[in-house]
Amino acid sequence: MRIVCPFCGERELGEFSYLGDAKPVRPAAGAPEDDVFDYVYLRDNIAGAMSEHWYHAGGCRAWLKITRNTLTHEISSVEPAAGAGAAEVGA
Amino acid sequence: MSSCAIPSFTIRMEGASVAEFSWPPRSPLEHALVAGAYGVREVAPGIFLTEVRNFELIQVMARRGKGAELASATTARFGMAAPDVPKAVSASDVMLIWSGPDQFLVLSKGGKYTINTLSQAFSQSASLSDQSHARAWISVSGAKARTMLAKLSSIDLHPTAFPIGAAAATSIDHTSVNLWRGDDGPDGQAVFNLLLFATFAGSLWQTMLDAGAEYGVDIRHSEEFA
Amino acid sequence: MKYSIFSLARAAFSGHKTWQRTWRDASPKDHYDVVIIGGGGHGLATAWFLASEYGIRNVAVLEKGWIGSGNAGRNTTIIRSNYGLPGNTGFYELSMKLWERMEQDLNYNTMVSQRGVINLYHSDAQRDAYARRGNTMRINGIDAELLDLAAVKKMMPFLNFDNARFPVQGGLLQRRGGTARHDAVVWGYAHAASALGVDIIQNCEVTGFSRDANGKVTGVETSRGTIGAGKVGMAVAGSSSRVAAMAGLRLPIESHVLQAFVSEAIKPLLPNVMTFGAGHFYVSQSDKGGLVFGGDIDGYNSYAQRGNMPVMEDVCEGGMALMPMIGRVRLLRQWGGIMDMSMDGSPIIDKTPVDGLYLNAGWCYGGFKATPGSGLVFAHLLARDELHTEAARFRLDRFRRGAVIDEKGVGAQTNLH
Amino acid sequence: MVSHAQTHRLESGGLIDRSAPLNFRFDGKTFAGFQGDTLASALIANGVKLVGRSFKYHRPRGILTSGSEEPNALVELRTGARREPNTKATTAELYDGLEAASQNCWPSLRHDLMAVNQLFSPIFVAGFYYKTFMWPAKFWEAIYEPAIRRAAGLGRAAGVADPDHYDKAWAHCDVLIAGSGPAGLAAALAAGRSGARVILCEEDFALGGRLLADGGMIDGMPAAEWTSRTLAELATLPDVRIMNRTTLFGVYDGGTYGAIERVNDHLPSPPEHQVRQRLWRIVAKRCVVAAGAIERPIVFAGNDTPGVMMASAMRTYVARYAATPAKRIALFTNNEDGWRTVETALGAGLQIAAVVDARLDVSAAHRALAAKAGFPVLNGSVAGVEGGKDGVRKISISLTGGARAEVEADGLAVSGGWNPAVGLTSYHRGRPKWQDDISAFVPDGAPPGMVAAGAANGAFGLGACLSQGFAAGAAAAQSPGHNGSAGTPPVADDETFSLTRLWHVAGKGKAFVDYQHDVTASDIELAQREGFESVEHLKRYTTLGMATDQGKTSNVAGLAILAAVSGKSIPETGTTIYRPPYVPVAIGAFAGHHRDEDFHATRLTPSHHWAAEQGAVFVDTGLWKRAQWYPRAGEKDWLESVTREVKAVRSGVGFCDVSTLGKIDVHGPDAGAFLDRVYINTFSNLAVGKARYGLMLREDGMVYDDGTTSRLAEDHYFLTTTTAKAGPVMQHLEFCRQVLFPQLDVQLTSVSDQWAQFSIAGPKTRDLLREIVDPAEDLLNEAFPFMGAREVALRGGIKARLFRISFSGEMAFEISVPARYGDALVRNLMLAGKQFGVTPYGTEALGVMRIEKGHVAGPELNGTTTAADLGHGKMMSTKKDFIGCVMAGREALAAADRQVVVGIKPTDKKRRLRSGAHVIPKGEIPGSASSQGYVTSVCFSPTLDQWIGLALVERGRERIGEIVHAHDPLRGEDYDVELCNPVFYDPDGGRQRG
Repeated sequence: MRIVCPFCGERELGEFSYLGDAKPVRPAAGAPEDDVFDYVYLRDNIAGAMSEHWYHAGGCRAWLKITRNTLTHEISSVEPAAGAGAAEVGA
Repeated sequence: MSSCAIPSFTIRMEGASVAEFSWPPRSPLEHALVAGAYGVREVAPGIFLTEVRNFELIQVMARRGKGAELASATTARFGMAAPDVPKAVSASDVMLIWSGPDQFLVLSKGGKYTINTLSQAFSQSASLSDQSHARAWISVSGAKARTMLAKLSSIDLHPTAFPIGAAAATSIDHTSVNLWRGDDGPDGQAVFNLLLFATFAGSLWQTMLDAGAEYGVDIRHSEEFA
Repeated sequence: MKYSIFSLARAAFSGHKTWQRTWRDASPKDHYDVVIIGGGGHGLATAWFLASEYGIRNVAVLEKGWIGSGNAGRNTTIIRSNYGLPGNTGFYELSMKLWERMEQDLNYNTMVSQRGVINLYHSDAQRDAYARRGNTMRINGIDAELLDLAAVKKMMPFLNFDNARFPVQGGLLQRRGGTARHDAVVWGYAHAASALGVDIIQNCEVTGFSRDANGKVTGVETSRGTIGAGKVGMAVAGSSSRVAAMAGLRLPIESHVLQAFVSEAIKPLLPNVMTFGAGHFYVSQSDKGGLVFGGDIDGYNSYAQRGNMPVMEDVCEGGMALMPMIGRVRLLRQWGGIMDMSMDGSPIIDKTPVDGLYLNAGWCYGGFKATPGSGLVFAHLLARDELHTEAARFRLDRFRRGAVIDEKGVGAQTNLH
Repeated sequence: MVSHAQTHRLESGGLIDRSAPLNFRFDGKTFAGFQGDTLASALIANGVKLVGRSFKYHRPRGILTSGSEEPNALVELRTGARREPNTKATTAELYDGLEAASQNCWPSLRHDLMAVNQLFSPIFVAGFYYKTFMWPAKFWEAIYEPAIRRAAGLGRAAGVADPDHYDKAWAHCDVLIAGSGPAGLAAALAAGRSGARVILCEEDFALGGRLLADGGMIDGMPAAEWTSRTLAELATLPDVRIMNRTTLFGVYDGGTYGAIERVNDHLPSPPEHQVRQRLWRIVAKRCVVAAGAIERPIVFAGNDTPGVMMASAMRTYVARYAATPAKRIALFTNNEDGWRTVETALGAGLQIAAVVDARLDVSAAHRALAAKAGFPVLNGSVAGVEGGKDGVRKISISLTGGARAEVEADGLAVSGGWNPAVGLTSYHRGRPKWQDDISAFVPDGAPPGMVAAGAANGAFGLGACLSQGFAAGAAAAQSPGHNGSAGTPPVADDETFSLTRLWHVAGKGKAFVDYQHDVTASDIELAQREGFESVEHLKRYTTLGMATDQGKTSNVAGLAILAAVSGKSIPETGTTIYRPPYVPVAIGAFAGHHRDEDFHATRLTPSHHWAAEQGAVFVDTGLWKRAQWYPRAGEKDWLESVTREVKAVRSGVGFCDVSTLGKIDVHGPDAGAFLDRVYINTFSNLAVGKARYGLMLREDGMVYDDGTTSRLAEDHYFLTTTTAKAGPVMQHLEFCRQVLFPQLDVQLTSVSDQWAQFSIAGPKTRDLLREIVDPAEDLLNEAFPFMGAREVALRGGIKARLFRISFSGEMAFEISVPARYGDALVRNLMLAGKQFGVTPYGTEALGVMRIEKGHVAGPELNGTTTAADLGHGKMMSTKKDFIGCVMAGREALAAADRQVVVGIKPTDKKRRLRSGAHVIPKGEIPGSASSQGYVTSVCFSPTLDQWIGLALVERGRERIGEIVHAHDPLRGEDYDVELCNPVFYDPDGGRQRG
């Protein structure tokens, strides 16, 4: 697999590490235990296009949100996580 | 050795003896690097490996929403903008090397741009970390430099893909490195630069030698800021 | 026809024209007491135990493709019961005991070969962790031996002892561990279950569940029509989430690719099953002569049954680091299977919140060795509506309660298990 | 030894270099050949017909093909540590001194006693072993299996370490081309002329593919001339790279291809500093598969007799190698292409015994040729072969209409048509589709960016190969944006291709489908009878296509026979899944440089070389080498050294390199708020100049990591992690920063390598530090209390950071200096500390002192323990959100009977403890129900003069003082231990605050 890092350009798979499904959102403080359980443990485990968190560990250390098809491994979009490249925020 | 005077002091020991203490900096490659030829010797060396010692390396990271302020502070300080894409730009005594989103490295001759001198300039717009001791700097050149680097790096180093001034934050042997291409050497050959993490440097150095051995390697070290 | 050397000799006289189908080619009936989704080792074993142990013979096994086309036919064929945590230890030993009588049970030679499984250790910390695990095994009546360096050298003189990056210091040995012929396990269970009346229905893909007004599952919709069922059991590791989603369930499971490799056949080289403790590599040699080996999962969610190159290199690096004598042996085939990676690395065998639907899932890459045990405890659950004592901890609600069975101690991240 | 004459070498012709004669040995006999030969062609030139034995029946086998599809002619190549089993003689390049041996036979190839298996062949049918060897159960491992294992397998691996080296490299291009036949060369021309970066891989050492043997006219000139002109032009294009001896074996996601370059396999051994083989990872925007096609056999009785050869291989040996597999050749073909062999043989002066053509419509031109040369053209098929290990003698033919005929011949060329090489195009589970006019599967559903051209695409004519290849090359160059002119395409005429489908000729005797695995047509029928009707079941039950040739010659025939017996069409029956690699690849090549001590990188601490000078013993900790202890002359074992080191620290002063801890700069106005979210305790209220111990959880509530974090400035914290978790924690923190809490203004940098860090511990620590630190710095408690942290000046002008933290329980500081001064620091500490008896200590002594002090470490932070389990439950803030705070409250994590950290000591003071022993209540029988925990860490405590340990025990903290049983059946030990306070040493902490 090759991933086009929005900061570094196209790089080989070995530079990246994987976390998983980017859809679950960490519940805010005080959320019910069931919500947190759902966030931590339950997965759609999509067969098809899936939004995922990847980390460019062997490159620029940006966390990325990647849409990838789990049936074909085809990547259709790559975007930085909200806090990667935040120097422009509000600037 | 100009700016590299070794700090030292003496203390009075118990009894009457006087011990001399000194603080010679020791490169992480000091043990591994043996100047001279390595590998095939029947042909002119295809690879020149030079460790550059005595440099300052400061990581500059923009604070949240402070990109513009950092940019103007950088221009004010160095007379050039820091690259916001993977490139390395240089003046006579300093290089600014892109190292990730909102961050770059300031590489200068030992004593030139230290963490203390830069902290003031960027105190409002960036966070700084001293990396001067965290890396070893190696320049790779010679007719077989690209061929040898192709064994180590997954990056496309073809002149059209990696021209002079190109930079990359990438990995060699599962270890993070900064790689950039400087000006071509006097022989017209490309010159590639690598910053290796210090504690990995000896190991990666051996890997580089093994990769280059079949082409003949000329090994040296230098105190001159490239 | 009973299989034996005598029946084989008799058949030879007729040019082997007298052999019957190994299992009957069944067409779906309208209704079964139990329908099992998934014609892999677990599904077929469940059917056989239902028929042979629990007297429930009106059973169908539905297989989307050909039986054994999932992970049953894509693994590295290792059997062992060297687990360290309560829940796993007893269950895998139950399974091991069933392996030891499988061929006689099934009248099919599944080539169970108890040639020994050794986990090598390379540090004091690893030795201590294996000591804990080995003692757990011994306390549970399972054989285990902690070998020192000299003993490992004697048993496997060909390992790299002299200039290794992470020298071998010893190993945890289970002599009763070993290998079995994976396809034969599938065919053996199919053969024996079919003989007891179980319908094995291939090319029959489940497309949905039939539910009554109360939401109870009453059958399955398939590519070959609706099939009614008293109870439906899922044994579709690799696709558990997809099938469960048809019943509206979300599971603590992700699907990942695990690669496996086989070399060209060579004369006997390796005596046993070995696991490298300082990298991702395990290996045995098949009776046919190929080195069968594998390593870590590829690391990202996938249903593609296709491995990547970095992991292939990583595995071979481990192999060469452990025994550089395999450098000139050639890799012949590479393939990938889809693993049901659960959030704690251990399986799930339980009723689901959907009435009438039972789950057998989350086997990670330990499913093959579990085949007979899984069949027995899942049959028990389907027949009795209660968890088998040796599978009592494999409950689905253990994640919610925090009673996870996490052998690796890496938490709710499937690609680290 | 005298070389045997090359009795079967033509006087002239061929692409061999007759000026470069070579000697080689096969099964101990010396033979001669030429540069440019393969082992197979050289054996043929010497009249050798019998080369190997088959897998199951040990049938004598010769050479079937001239390429990597060879199933029969496998040898052990080279000797000693370089022995390579199962090497195809058809691809092994001849070199002077080559040694090869036949395999899978005993005592010799000619007199193989294992051929007795043939007597049992009525029983040894497909899958026979599943039906027997079941009783008695014990006999499987003892008798049956060892016998099967010995008989199976083919060649013998060397059994010792591979002495050669391998490496791996990356390459990048616009257009990657597999194959240097007419289609491949035309593709390279078009793409190269357009300005694209091109890589062409050819598995052979010679370029040209089928042109090398079949010739033809291209652009009005002989193929050989066209090939050399084309190669000359390609050499002028700067970005076209031709790699011969290189097989493209796999395609991976994102346009990454695997290729194996046999750099030095054509030499006796690699030259110094060179590798044997190189693994290439080629990143290509487009790929043109011009890998050609593989001729397929026809299944008939005796088709495995040595001397039966594929027609194309037969003419390759004659035309390319000037070697004659037979003097009087019969051809059995079902298609037009087979006749080329007749033309080539006649051209070389060989005799044609007969042509058996299954087609009814043999062309007039061929009939005229036959009439002229005086051989019969028989319409029908070969029903049997008479002969043996010395080759073919006679061929029996069933003629259309039922009559039979016999022809004497010493060689039989067979052509059953051609199968496009669909491997590469099918590795992403694309299933090839059936093309009726050529009766073959052609590529379909190729991976993105890949196209097939020429014979690989089912276009068998020379003109079509050229035009398809050229068009594919031009198109492949265009899509990455290279729009230069591709120039004029090369042209040639197309031959007609007519074929009558024929897979299997019924007859008496074994008719082989998969030669190497001895799978016969009747095995396939039996499998079908037993219900193995899926083509995948067939493969697994009969092992069809699973041999080293990966079914290249057998798969299609096998499924055609299955289709016939199950009454289905071939497309309905379908193919099995194609699996990489395309040819078997040495495992060593996949490992490359990463073997032996280079398996993984090595990290060295700043004091490493100094420690090595002291004779330190090192231990591997992750990638690090750490000093484990420093033996001194006269010490008899590690325990004595470690005991001395501990005592020296407890009574005087010692130091230890702790640079391996992960170190992270946490900067920014929100740094404190950020740390509050990642640690269970609070850091935003930490004063500047202070350090605090922190504990992190995973989101599932289990402990992740621990360490001390210091506040160096209002907006700057310095965080440390454990050695093991340095990388993972950095990644986790970046996730928290970039994904979970992007609104916080915080920046993270790893500074692990920037700082050399040492723990200096013992009652004389201050005395030692005073010698090093600038006298103006006040180190007394008032100015530098316990858990203080700040920058200080050292004598000589170096700045350092001092942290008043203690892992040992002694009065201690950790000192950090920029890493290049680390070496100087230890030397200065030794010099300055001589008067205090300063003692360097290693990780063992560090571990002893942490156990004495009851600090948890790796064995307790094992990923299944909670903060409360470790005795840190009270640190968990209830006033803030932090990672793991909710899941940590789940019932099982908060249960009263959890196993918690407790101290243990043996009731017999002399008794040694061992980690991994289980804890059983006194008087209970050891069992799964009675095990209440286990021993995690043990050491001999010099301070207490006995072994002590830590354990995780159910309700352990409530049971202090209870005597329990340590059960260690693995090591045959059972003994009583007392549960005690885990802090064995200075429980009030007075010493570390002193």
